[in-house]
Amino acid sequence: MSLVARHLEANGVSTVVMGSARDIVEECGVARFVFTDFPLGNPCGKPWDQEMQRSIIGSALNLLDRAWMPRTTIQTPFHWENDTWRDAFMRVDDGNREALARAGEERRRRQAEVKTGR
Amino acid sequence: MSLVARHLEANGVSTVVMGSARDIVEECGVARFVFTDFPLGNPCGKPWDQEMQRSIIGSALNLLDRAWMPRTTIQTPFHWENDTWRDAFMRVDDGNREALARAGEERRRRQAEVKTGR
Amino acid sequence: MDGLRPYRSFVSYIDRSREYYAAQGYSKPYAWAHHDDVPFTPLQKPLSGCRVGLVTTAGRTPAEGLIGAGGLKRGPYAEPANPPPKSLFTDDLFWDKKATHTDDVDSFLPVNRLAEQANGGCIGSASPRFYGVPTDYSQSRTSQGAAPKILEWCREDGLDAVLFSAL
Amino acid sequence: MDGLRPYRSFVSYIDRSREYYAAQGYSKPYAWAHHDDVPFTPLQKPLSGCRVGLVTTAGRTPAEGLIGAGGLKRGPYAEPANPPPKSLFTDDLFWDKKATHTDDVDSFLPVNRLAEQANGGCIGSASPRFYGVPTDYSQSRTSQGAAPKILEWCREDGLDAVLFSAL
Repeated sequence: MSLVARHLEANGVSTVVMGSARDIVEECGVARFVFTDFPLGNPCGKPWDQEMQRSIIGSALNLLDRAWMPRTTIQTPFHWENDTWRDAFMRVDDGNREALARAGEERRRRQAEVKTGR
Repeated sequence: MSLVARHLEANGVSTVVMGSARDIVEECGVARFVFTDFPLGNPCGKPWDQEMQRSIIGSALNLLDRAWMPRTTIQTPFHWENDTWRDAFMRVDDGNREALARAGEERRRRQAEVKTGR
Repeated sequence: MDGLRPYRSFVSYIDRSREYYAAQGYSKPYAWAHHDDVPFTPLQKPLSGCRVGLVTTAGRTPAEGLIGAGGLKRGPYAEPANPPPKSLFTDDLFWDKKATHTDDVDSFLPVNRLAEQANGGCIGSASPRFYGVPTDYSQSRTSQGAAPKILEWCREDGLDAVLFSAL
Repeated sequence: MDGLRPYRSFVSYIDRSREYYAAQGYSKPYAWAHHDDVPFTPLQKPLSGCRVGLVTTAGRTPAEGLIGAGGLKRGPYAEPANPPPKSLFTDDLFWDKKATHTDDVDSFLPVNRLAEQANGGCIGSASPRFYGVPTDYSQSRTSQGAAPKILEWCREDGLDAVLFSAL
């Protein structure tokens, strides 16, 4: 996604990336970035919250208009109801370590079966 | 530093923070941030490189003028000569783990001596 | 909440996903694209005269029965923005399925919100189509396949600017 | 350099310092200030009419013999910007002493560069003083002591805006 935005910028089309995976977008490097600090899935505002969605697209259009150099980032002022998602997402701990290892093995076994046509 | 900038913003003085410790500034939250991806020490440009320093202060003044919402960040386009500082700074590995532990113990011992007046 | 924190509040998805897949026994971590320099095109005309488009990482909702039957196409696509899509396919993407949902398309592809901006005169017009680039972990397929295709469609539709949103 | 990276390129100083001090046996990690909301004052007049000041985390160069003798003062201070300081005291601060140096004051406190901007007319004037807030790991001392003091000096000097730089 960020790579496509870069391609457009290099070819004369102005872009804005809206997203919640800050480090991935910043690692790639984009012209303009609107960051909303939400769990992944709703970078343009909470579901059904039209007022918040209007604010976020408004910020993106403002940024389009006003940015004068690449790697310009703004962060919208919104917060999720709580912070539990921060630690919970893709968590690895003693409670799930064995289950994750088994799931990985199982998945590789199935993929190998598909490949060998068994 | 970021806390002082926040106090000024809350009292009617516009501010820009220039820095290289991105995560610390973003964790605190400031109005305007000019990030330069250098080892800590030269957030306003390489020593004796007046042209780079002019560019960075110019970006800071532009940001002062043009930002319309808080948590606006720009990243300057400059790179350090190499990337070795990224892993080297405050590195902990098997080669220095014991030395660090000893240094910590030594320091606490000295501080305790000062406190007890010995 | 305000407070004092010994850990960063912002989730690093690079760290998190690397550790998660390592725990599943995948020893070679995914390598993310890094660029030192970033291309930049200033907006070429006033925003109120610009035609603006949208790009999403979500996929088209597959026809009945196609999921799991090898019929799921993951290449770039263009679809009419009017009538706006009522739902898009996100089941196969990387997002937080415990914390939220994607039932409201405007929460990740603001197609109705962009139409409002055009009606209100903030932008000149919204593109008649929106575009999809379902996440492809092959950077060369993205750069050499999807990117030129999206650019071609943007030119066909006369766009001045594009808003991207990644789930 | 451009490339593919399984780790983030940007150093996390929160992570790095926590792990470094833990390795030294300090079990209680430093807790960083986190704020959900951020105050914002738009610039109140054209930049070319503004008086601008500078704040640094560096300290005044101590008088001969004071270092290590308990004479090192670490509170906020204000000093004349003209003549510009030839050096400032940074030995006790957290910065990368292996990778670089702080011999050029303008690399961390751009006092000569700001004077140029005033001479060139980009800003109205530079503050006659610069201000120092040597890093204090006590957030309450910073918020309740240094912050109001710096604000007071900014008002005395008639500043419209301030550029901060942290080593």
